[in-house]
Amino acid sequence: MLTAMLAIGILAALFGLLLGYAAIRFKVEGDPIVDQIDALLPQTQCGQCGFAGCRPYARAIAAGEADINQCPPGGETTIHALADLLGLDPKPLDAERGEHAEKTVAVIDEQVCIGCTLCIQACPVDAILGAAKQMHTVIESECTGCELCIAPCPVDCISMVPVKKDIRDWKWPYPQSAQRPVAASGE
Amino acid sequence: MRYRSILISALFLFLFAVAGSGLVAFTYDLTADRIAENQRRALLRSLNELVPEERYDNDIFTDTLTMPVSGFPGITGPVTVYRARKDGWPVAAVLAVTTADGYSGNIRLLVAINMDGTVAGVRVVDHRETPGLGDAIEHGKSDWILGFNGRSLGDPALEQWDVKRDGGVFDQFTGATITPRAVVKAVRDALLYFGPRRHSLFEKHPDPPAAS
Amino acid sequence: MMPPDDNAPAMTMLPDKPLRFPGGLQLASNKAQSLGGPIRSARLPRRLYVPLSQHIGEPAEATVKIGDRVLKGQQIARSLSYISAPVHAPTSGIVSDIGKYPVPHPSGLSAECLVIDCDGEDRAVDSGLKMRAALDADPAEIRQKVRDAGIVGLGGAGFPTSVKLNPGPGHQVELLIINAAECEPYISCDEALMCDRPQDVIDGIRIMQHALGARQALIGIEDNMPRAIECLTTALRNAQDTALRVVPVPTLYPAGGEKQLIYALTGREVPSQGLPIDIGMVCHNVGTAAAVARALIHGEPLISRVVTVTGAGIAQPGNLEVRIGTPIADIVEQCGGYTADVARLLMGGPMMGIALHTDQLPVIKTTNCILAASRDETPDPRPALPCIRCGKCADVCPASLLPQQLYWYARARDFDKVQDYNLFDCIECGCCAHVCPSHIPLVQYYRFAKTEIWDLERERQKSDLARQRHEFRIERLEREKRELEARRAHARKTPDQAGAGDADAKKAEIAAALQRVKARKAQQERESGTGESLGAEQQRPLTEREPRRATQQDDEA
Amino acid sequence: MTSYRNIVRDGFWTNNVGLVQLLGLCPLLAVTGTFINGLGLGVATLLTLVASNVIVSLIRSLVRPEVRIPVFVLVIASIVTLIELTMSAWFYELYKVLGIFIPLIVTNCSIIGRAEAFASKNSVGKSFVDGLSMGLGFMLVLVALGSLREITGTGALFSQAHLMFGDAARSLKLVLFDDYGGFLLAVLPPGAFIGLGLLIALKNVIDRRMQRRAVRHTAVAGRVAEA
Amino acid sequence: MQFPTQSSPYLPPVNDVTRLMVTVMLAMIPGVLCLFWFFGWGVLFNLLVASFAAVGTEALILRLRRRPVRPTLGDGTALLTGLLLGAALPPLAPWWIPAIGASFAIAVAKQLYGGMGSNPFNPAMVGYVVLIISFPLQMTLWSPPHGAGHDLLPLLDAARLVFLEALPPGTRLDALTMATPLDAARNDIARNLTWSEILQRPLFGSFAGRGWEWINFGFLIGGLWLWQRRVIHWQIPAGMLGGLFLISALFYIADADSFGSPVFHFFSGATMLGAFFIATDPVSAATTPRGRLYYGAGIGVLVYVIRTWGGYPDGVAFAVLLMNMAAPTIDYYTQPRVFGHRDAGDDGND
Repeated sequence: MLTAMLAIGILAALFGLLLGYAAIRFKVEGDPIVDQIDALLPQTQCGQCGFAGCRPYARAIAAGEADINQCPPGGETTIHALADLLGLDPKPLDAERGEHAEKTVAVIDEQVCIGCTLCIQACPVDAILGAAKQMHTVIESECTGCELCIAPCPVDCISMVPVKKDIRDWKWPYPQSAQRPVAASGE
Repeated sequence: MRYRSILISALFLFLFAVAGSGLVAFTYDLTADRIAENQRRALLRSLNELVPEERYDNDIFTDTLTMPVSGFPGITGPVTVYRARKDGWPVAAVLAVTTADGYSGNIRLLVAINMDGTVAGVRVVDHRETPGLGDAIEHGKSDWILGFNGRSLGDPALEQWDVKRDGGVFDQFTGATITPRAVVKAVRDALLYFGPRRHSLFEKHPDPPAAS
Repeated sequence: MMPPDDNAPAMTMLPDKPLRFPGGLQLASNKAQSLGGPIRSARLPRRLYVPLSQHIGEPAEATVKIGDRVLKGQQIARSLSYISAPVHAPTSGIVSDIGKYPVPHPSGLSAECLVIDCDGEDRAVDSGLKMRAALDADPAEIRQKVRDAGIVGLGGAGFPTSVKLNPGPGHQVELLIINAAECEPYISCDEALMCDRPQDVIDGIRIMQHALGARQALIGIEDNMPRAIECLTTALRNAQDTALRVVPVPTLYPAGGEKQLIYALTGREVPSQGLPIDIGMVCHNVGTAAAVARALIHGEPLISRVVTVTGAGIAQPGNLEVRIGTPIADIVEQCGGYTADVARLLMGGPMMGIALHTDQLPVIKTTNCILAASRDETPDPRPALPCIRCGKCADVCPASLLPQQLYWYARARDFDKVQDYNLFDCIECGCCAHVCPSHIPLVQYYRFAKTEIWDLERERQKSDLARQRHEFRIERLEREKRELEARRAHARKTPDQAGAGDADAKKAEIAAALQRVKARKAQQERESGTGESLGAEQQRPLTEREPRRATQQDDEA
Repeated sequence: MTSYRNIVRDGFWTNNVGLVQLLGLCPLLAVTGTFINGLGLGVATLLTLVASNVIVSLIRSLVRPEVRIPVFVLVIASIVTLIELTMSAWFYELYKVLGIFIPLIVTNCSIIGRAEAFASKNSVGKSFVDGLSMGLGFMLVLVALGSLREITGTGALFSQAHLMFGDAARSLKLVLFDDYGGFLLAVLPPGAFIGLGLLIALKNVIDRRMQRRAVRHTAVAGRVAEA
Repeated sequence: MQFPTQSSPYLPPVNDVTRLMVTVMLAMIPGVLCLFWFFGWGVLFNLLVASFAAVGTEALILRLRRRPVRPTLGDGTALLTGLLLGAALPPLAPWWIPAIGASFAIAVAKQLYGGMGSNPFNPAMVGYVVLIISFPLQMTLWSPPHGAGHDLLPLLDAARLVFLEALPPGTRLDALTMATPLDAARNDIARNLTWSEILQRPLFGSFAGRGWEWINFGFLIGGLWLWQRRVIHWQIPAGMLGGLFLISALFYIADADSFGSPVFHFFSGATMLGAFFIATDPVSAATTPRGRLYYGAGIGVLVYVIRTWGGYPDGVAFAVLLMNMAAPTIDYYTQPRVFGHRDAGDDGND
């Protein structure tokens, strides 16, 4: 009986040594999952999720501090992608964070703009051009539609307009048929 | 620093392993007798169904022999013989036999034979026959197995130790022939084996009790 | 991609008889209705709507203003990038508007068009395209002329022809294949062209062959067009040409698919996501060849094309030579108008064409057929049943795909899986949907998935750009903060060196200004390049530019 | 964060081991031929779960992360062996029926799952409640499936009750349908799969009903608040 | 003028699910006629009860699922499931056997998975397997074929037996039933008879069992017609018969006394029904050309293995279900080479 106990004990000690060594040898620095989550976020940097941009939100998700349904610009697509990546169940968008809306871009009414540069400081992607006392303008192709420039503007000259629909961006619609579309659950 | 952390892990696991296995060892010691008694009683119960307790006074559980058997097509492998004696006289023997002729896999049987050569009873211990068809050989499912009680090699005659479809006297069940046929053959061969050896079997020294 | 070199020797070994490509369908050809007579010239309409983008690639940019008088053949829009084509005035008249008008497109959306009020005089300008001896000319010069003539592939895709006449460095063209298979039912414009103008066709092919330096040229024609085959062979016999052959291929839809035709003629497969040039071949449509001849020999830019007007919904089907920009309603009227049976209007054939919601749309360079079909010819789609995995779609798929797998994944919006099953090898020929016993609109599922994937790709690139810009901004803010603090500390410690701090601040300001200028420049560049549908190739330099800019900034700081 | 109430609800319903996490399916499917079998294994699993949760929670501050899993496995294996020995000493008949599935509790993922996901992060009290509710939730599924299969398969319930409750319990056997021919499919393994599927479906139906009702309630409440 | 729009292609479709199903039903006629000739009215009752139960269950469940009932019933798939199951059942089985089998097939094996097109298993065979597992007794009682020394029961007696479970006066159930040749052969092999002896018995007809030879021949004819009409692909029947032939020939050559000949296996039991009508059910079968061949071969081999060593007399149903499970995997590994790719599965990005 004693020998059996001792044998198991020694075996366990050996495995303990091995595991202790492995823990030091194979220590992973950093967290690659943050990059993967970040890659799925829409990068509007709008802060609607409650974090200061997409990457902080990604870090929070990875740490389990934030839920995956806090990104209104990404909408359902992003939630599904995140659920897939993290092996979670998709859930509906957190309504408190806002609604998934059509994509918009900011446009500055150049007649009204007084050139205060406040919006330039607010823009998370440096998509607004201009200098002090000069009229500003938004680079449409780089604007993420985050709406962060609207609040600082003292003269309310910025408005959000829907992205123009072009024949080249047109997408074939999902086929209409008698069948009800099924959820994206695989076989 | 590094080595210390490794050593602490090892030591920790060692302590847990020793504690866990110590606890198990302790419990094992505590329960071992009771478990052995349970096992003995379980086997005795099934033996007593065939050879009632009042018919013998020896320790049937340890008074066993394991004999190699060959030349009997209905039986495969060695046969274990449980011997029942009263006042030192042989009363009956229970043969644990196995047949390979079932529909799927082996059938293990206990065949109890009185010293006069009549069947005291047959029970199926283990089988894998088709549920709903072949499993009627179980006592719990039907009374078919009781049909052997009191039979002997002369009753019926040897060539009629067979299912009805093959010209014998024993019923097959509707839809299944192979299973009852295998059981009938196994019982017949158990009788054939026991008949000429009934006395010599009781003279041998018992097997040493299996270490458990 | 497959290395292009492993096939050069095989070139000479063409199969004795055309091969059968995988899948395919036997369809009733229905071409006789429109082949009753020779090609008629359509009359000039009162007003033309000429879209600025009738081809694959960048739209052209208008070079005329509203109110300008233009002459027939005058360039009215120029191409701005390599993959683009100019547009010419189809007749003389006055530019009355430049703006968005409906164009033939499955979306039914509008696009930029030039509207010309015709003056009916049809006065022409010298295009300067005519070449005295095109067959002796430098290939580069031929390509330039073809480009100036605004010629694009007339088979349906509309890829700028000059680009396809340039094999590019490192490529040797062994074989020019002329696609005259015209496999879709009802369409007969190429057949009519070959019968009526065989000389144009052959002249054009010779010029192309010369421009490409191709040793040999094959004309692949479906064997249910004996008259066209005869016309071409007769013309060829007169010309004593041996480097140019007519090869009848078995009638099997879609024999006119580029990859299918090349396989049928040569037994070689164009690599997936590759081009024929990767195996030393180039494929042009027969109508394109004729257009090249019209331009380089007769000096006419691409301002008209042969259009088949047919279907049970048309009173007098036929083939018409139509000016680009003519409203469809106008040419239907010239074909006797609609019959009572008309139920559907298609541009192109019944397998791959697009359904038009109205006939107030112009004919464009890629309009090969106007099909006004009856309900019997093109019934309303029946309600789709669930897929029963019968596999008939896979039997007929000319790309050997597994259409039902693509369908499952497209339906579930699993865009990764659908690409694993090679969605982008699908040529949208429609065979699978045609044979589907459950009447599932398979092709639409694939189109849906393709456009979704492109859109996702665009989005991804956009978000990558935003991420980089955001990261750069954060870095910049931090750096500025650091610098500010350093400056303050410095100023406190050694007040006499405050000037240096100022210099630093100046430097930072200058850097910021520089960056703004650069950003603006970049924006201008990008704006000149916008409108492009952001294929991966086009987008890559953009995304590469960003980090470069960021590092530059670092160096300067 | 995790109140006792949530822990209990998780174990019994929202995160039920058998119906939602689908852990420990091997014993779940194999032994639930009758009510008593289900109950027997359910009790064994429950004991293991509670004991392992409590012990793991007790030692949670001592365990170094790298040897965490082996330690948990050691704890669980010891507990299961103790239970096995105890059962074969005092419930020998039942032990014979449940056979190899008792040692297999070691590999029941739900136990190490709870140890890792809950007990190693929570206090002893909470871990105890978690083990208890998770184990009871699992036991309920085993019992439900066992009853379902026993009734459809043999037309009776509580047969063999004496295995657990002694000979006096023999009379507990309820024959629900006299002259029932028996539906073997339910007794055989495929019946276990189908039965479990139906139970899961039933749970989903109930969940959906409750969700709909909750939505209606909040809507009504909202309207009341407005008015 | 305004016109409707939709995606291409626009030509009228050339195939139709209902038409495919009706074609399969028509192709069953020769085999079913043979069944009827040799086993009498019970066959008809089975087909009728199973069809009614199948269609009725489908209607019921569609209602419960709030799906359109009429159009879905019109596709004929439920009816075909009922007919296939009915054709596989023993002829004098009590009426509730086909009823339970068909209801289970439709309700569990088809509708619970999502209805037509979504079932991973062949519904008819699921129904059959449920029956043989649950009611092995009723499922192994085949009546002797016509001409094997017994007369067929007249219509009324058969109806009383099937629907009221009342035996005709003066008969015993055992007298009305006997094992199928497949089952009988296994019994005899177990008794150490040799195949040449077994084949002497009247039940075995000319080479594979009285009646069964003709029934299988009937289904073979129907199956070939289906192939000729391009309703089924040749790979699955060819694979299944090929696999069955290879393995049975192998054992037959090794030991002709203990193992049945390929001919026996081809023309007994449900071989031809399985090969042409059941294994070819597209929804649950493999779909790639090469995959179909492997799938069929797998069924053929499994049929032989189950018939020879398994626990139930015929193996077609089990073999089909087992291979149903393997079908997605087979499909995955047998994708055809896409045009312009070098190898199958090559994603072209190399």
